[in-house]
Amino acid sequence: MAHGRAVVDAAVGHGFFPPRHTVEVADVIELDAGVTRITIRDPYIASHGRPAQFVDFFTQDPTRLMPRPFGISEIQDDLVSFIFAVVGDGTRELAGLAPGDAVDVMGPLGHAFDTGAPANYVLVAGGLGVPPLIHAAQHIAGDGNSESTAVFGYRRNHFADEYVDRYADRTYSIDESEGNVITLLDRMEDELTGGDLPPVILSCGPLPMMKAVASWAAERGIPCQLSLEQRMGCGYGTCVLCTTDTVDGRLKVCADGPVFTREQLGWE
Amino acid sequence: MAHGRAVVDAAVGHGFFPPRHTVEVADVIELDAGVTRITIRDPYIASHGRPAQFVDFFTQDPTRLMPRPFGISEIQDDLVSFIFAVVGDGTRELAGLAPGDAVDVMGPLGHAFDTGAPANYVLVAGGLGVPPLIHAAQHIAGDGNSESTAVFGYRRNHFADEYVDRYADRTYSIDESEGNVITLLDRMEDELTGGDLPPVILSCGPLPMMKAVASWAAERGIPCQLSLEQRMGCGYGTCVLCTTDTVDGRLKVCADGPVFTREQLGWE
Amino acid sequence: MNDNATNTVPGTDLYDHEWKHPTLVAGVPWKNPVGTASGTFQYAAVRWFYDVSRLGAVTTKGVSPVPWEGNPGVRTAEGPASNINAVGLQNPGVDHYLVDDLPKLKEIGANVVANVAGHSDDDYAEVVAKLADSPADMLEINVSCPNVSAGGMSVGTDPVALSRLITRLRGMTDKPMIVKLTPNVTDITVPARAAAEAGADALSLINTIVGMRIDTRTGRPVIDHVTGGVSGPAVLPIGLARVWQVRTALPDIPIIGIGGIDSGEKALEYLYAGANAVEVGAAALFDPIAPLRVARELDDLLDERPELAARLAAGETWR
Amino acid sequence: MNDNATNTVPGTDLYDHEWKHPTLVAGVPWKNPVGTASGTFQYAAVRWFYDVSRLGAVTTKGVSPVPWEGNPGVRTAEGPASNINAVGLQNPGVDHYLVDDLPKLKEIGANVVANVAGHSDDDYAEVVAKLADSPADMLEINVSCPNVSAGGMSVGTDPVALSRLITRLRGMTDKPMIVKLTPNVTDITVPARAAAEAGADALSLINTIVGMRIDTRTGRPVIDHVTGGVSGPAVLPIGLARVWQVRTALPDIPIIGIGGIDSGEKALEYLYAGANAVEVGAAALFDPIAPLRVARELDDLLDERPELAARLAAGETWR
Ligand SMILES: Cc1cc2nc3c(=O)[nH]c(=O)nc-3n(C[C@H](O)[C@H](O)[C@H](O)COP(=O)(O)OP(=O)(O)OC[C@H]3O[C@@H](n4cnc5c(N)ncnc54)[C@H](O)[C@@H]3O)c2cc1C
Ligand SMILES: Cc1cc2nc3c(=O)[nH]c(=O)nc-3n(C[C@H](O)[C@H](O)[C@H](O)COP(=O)(O)OP(=O)(O)OC[C@H]3O[C@@H](n4cnc5c(N)ncnc54)[C@H](O)[C@@H]3O)c2cc1C
Ligand SMILES: Cc1cc2nc3c(=O)[nH]c(=O)nc-3n(C[C@H](O)[C@H](O)[C@H](O)COP(=O)(O)O)c2cc1C
Ligand SMILES: Cc1cc2nc3c(=O)[nH]c(=O)nc-3n(C[C@H](O)[C@H](O)[C@H](O)COP(=O)(O)O)c2cc1C
Ligand code: FES
Ligand code: FES
Repeated sequence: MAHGRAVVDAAVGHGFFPPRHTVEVADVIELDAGVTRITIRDPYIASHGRPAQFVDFFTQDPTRLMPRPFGISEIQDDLVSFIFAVVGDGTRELAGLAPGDAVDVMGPLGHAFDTGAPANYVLVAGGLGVPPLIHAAQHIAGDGNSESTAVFGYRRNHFADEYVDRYADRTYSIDESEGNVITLLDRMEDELTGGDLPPVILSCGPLPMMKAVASWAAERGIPCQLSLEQRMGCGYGTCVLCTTDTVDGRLKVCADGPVFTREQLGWE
Repeated sequence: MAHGRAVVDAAVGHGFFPPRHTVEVADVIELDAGVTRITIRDPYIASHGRPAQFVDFFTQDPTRLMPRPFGISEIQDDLVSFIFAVVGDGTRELAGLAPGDAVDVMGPLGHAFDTGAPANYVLVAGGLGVPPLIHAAQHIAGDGNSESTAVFGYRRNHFADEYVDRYADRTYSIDESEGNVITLLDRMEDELTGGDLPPVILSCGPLPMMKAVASWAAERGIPCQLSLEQRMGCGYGTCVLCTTDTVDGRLKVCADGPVFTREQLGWE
Repeated sequence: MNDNATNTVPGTDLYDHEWKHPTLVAGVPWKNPVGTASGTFQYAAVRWFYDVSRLGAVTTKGVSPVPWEGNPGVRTAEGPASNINAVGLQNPGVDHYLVDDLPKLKEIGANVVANVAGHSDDDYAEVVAKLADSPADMLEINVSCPNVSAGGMSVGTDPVALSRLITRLRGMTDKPMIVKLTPNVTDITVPARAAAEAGADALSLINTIVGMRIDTRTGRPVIDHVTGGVSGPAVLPIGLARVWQVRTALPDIPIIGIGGIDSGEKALEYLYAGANAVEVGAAALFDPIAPLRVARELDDLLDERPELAARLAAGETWR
Repeated sequence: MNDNATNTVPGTDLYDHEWKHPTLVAGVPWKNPVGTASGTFQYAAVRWFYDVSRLGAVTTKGVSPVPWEGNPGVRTAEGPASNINAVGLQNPGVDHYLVDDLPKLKEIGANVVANVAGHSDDDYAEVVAKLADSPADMLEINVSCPNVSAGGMSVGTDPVALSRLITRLRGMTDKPMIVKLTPNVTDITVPARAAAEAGADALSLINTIVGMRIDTRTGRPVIDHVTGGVSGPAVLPIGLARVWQVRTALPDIPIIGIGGIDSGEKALEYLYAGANAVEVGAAALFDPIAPLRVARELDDLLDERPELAARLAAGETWR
């Protein structure tokens, strides 16, 4: 650990961003089958991380070199939390970490949601898109000028509600037995558009869901920021491996995003 | 661990030799700077291992796939010990193991010293050639028909004397400040050739030392068995990567050796 | 963490599991789509570890007309996730093979692919002539060994020479003939096509890739022959791409995929890339039962992919 | 255990260490023998992590006459100890480079190698014409990218086309010109010799090796372009062998060794194989400061090898 800290201190002391470094795992809990919440102790990320920014995680196995990016889900003092699903070998290894273990990370990376304007931020997440929106709720709650309404869609178990409930002014959630986030948005439409604060949608989740959310927003003229995923090589903008098509051409999801507006993406 | 045991049991139960499997590290001690004695719990190897047979060790790091072969140095009940020097990354990792850790091994492999005939076995080792000769002393002590005389040469610290002393009838050792094993053999010549039991030399160590020992033996007509080292791909005879030149052509050190007679090697 | 550790074996039924998904390679039935790769399988060594007739096939070490000594000195080095070998095709010769390994393997009922080595067209022809009447089930012509100075890889990189050689060998036997290709070429579809047009019944790929290591303590190459052939997990993406390319160029020829396979999952990637079967090489150096474990893992993975399994059983491929 | 983890950094003096062992590549002084590899270094991204002028050189991303979009969709996959990339040379074009990256890098005093991309001879010529009067210190002609359908690797695999191209470019500028070679050829000494005879001042090698992965959940290639270029630790033995072969064939030409370098020790292997300097590629994806750390580690390793250090400082090589 000491070594990880020394690396960060040396970089910051010279006016640079911390490179990859080793941190301590503070907590690991399984929220749902195959869904893990991991908390690391990292003062730098804790004080700089903003909603939708992500952190590159690295596995211990040196045959798996590429970063596993995860969105920050919550920050408490020096502790930074993430929620991730086990989808392959890398996340399987990371889910097996235990408190006190060491793990290599780098971040925070990417651009955050823009929550500068006072608004009712509607946090629309599906599946493993929840982490940045929990963090957004936390951030907005600390700001005071805005409100937040969480709109979460799950496959089955509503595993993230208890976290977002701590911060969001209102939480609505749904699972596949009942419908999806569009079902919820339809139900809430009057409430959202009729309030004092103008609604702004922040969204993260599977691509088809985000496209549906974007078009729901477009039809109602509601501003919409979307946090994308793409396979990454570096996470910090050096490799141009993580592009997405935008109206301005192919942009890097890691460094130009992960947050893009509906207009930038050209989604109708 | 259970899993390692199950793998061995399944193989043996079907009449086969155990493949690579996971065992528990029982003990690790540093004998000298960069020299480690490691003990594993492996009932199969413990009951089958003979002097000069070796065990393939595998590192945890999956970028380092090749076996690290080590000669058995001692066997006590289910426990099998090895003594090795840190020479590269693989042995560095293995030296970092602690009791209770898991490590993958396969063995015992190769042909043992032939200690069938009653004799005064002269165990001539240099540097990290000591392990099989400690085991030879242990084996001979348990046999009753033969004697053993250890002749060990060290660079500096006489780190293995205390182990071979447990079993050998006589131990002579020397370090570079005084000379080498040939110095010792010269001093002991009368004692060796004048005893009741005929002398047979068993030797392991650096190539130049073994060649000197072989020619010392040849000049005096003393039979000489030499345990060789070669870079290995498998350790069990399948890859033909570990050959040494013999009078019968290129033979496998792992499966045809590691023990060869002076005559087989054609060393004068 | 280590895919090669036997503690990832999903059970200990390796020794008596009943295979569910056979395949057919150039008309020859394989109990399962997994064989050993040449040079990493010696019956005398592997027989102690499992009943090798349980595999889809066993491919034996390249045999030459007379015994070959191979290269002197250190023959191997380690790369990141790879082995580098410079055996130089040491083998006791075809006559020894015909009285020793081959009859023993046939006696236990193994499906035997006999790998053929040569320094010249005549060498290959001499070996094929002797194998033509043998009980070997398939022949694999190795025109891709990077570790011999004459013959070997040089034939595999020259489509004209390759075509001439395979045409000649083709005329000598009706045994299913596999041509084993080297990845050390600009475009592997060129020799692939040359071999197919000259009458090869199947192709196997890849052989090893030329590589080396240097010992920084001495500043000298680790291997006395300087370079050797790289194989093992590191070459997986390269082998997959070569199989994909050859399958794209030649939709119908049976292909045996080789390179970096150490799990059923990786074998499955080759099948999706268009292979009919696979061979496991270096992984068997690090664990003798690796080919059997790969076959066992694949057998379950194919349960979940009935369409792929059906195609393989019919001698067809995914692509 | 992981060589790439910064917790193996032997100290935290990366940001102000004074280099002890410079080198000279085709007459151009490098503060140390370590540069970045093209395509893995974007100034706008890396500048936040360290002062890039501390490196021996920075090689910038390939620039083309006009902006290129690169390949759509998923551009990368992971291999065992490797990265597979199919960027397809996306870049904002040479004009942007001349007003943005290049002046910024020169302003901070970096030694800049400008990597040149093209789909045709005219493309390359147009870029070189624009760079001829620029402050770039060296040009690196990339005739070895496997991820574009026209130009790129096809030039690098055809010695006649390569000779024609380099002869033409040679006539356009006196800037030291490096030709970057592909390992996807049967014999790399052939294009190496063609480039040298056509007037290249130096050679850099290797570029990436064609590879792919398949997602076994879908049975489809991970990368939309299907194949990409393999780089990272897995290719180390292959890169070393290519440098060794080219150095053996061409004793005098400066060589920049590339492929799989993620430590000072591995850089040192390249220097012993006959390279004058090295470039660090994929390792920088997994840790931005990897090139700086490699340089730092190498600087100490060279202390113990004064003869090698002296040769490098004089622009000579070990072999
Ligand atoms: C900006 C960003 C934020 C993310 N935030 C989260 C989060 O908060 N929670 C969460 O569960 N997941 C998140 N993901 C997805 C997560 O990174 C992948 O699920 C994870 O990398 C898969 O790793 P693996 O080793 O298990 O999968 P493997 O398939 O074994 O990985 C192989 C390679 O593919 C990459 N990869 C595979 N799937 C994805 C994917 N969906 N997106 C990006 N790369 C992928 C891996 O990073 C690795 O490089 C995020 C992705 C991005 C780009
Ligand atoms: C039959 C036999 C018995 C041995 N018994 C012992 C013993 O009891 N004690 C002991 O200290 N050493 C012994 N050795 C040597 C020991 O295997 C090597 O020192 C060890 O493998 C080096 O591993 P490394 O990862 O530290 O070195 P690296 O250089 O990083 O290893 C790279 C590769 O080279 C191989 N290698 C490197 N040096 C040797 C060598 N001298 N012999 C064989 N392979 C080598 C490694 O196994 C590995 O495959 C024995 C070798 C053999 C062949
Ligand atoms: C030690 C060794 C020896 C080999 N000898 C031969 C051989 O004799 N004939 C042959 O065609 N291929 C030979 N090969 C190549 C393998 O059969 C296989 O094509 C290659 O190793 C790639 O597969 P892998 O990554 O699974 O090892 C040899 C490979 C190794 C590692
Ligand atoms: C993401 C990525 C992009 C690359 N783009 C270029 C490029 O534009 N021009 C070029 O000459 N090489 C390019 N390369 C190749 C590298 O410069 C280098 O030759 C190769 O990756 C091998 O080195 P490595 O193993 O250190 O990565 C690229 C490599 C990667 C990983
Ligand atoms: S992941 Fe490297 S630029 Fe985005
Ligand atoms: S190490 Fe494989 S045959 Fe000896």
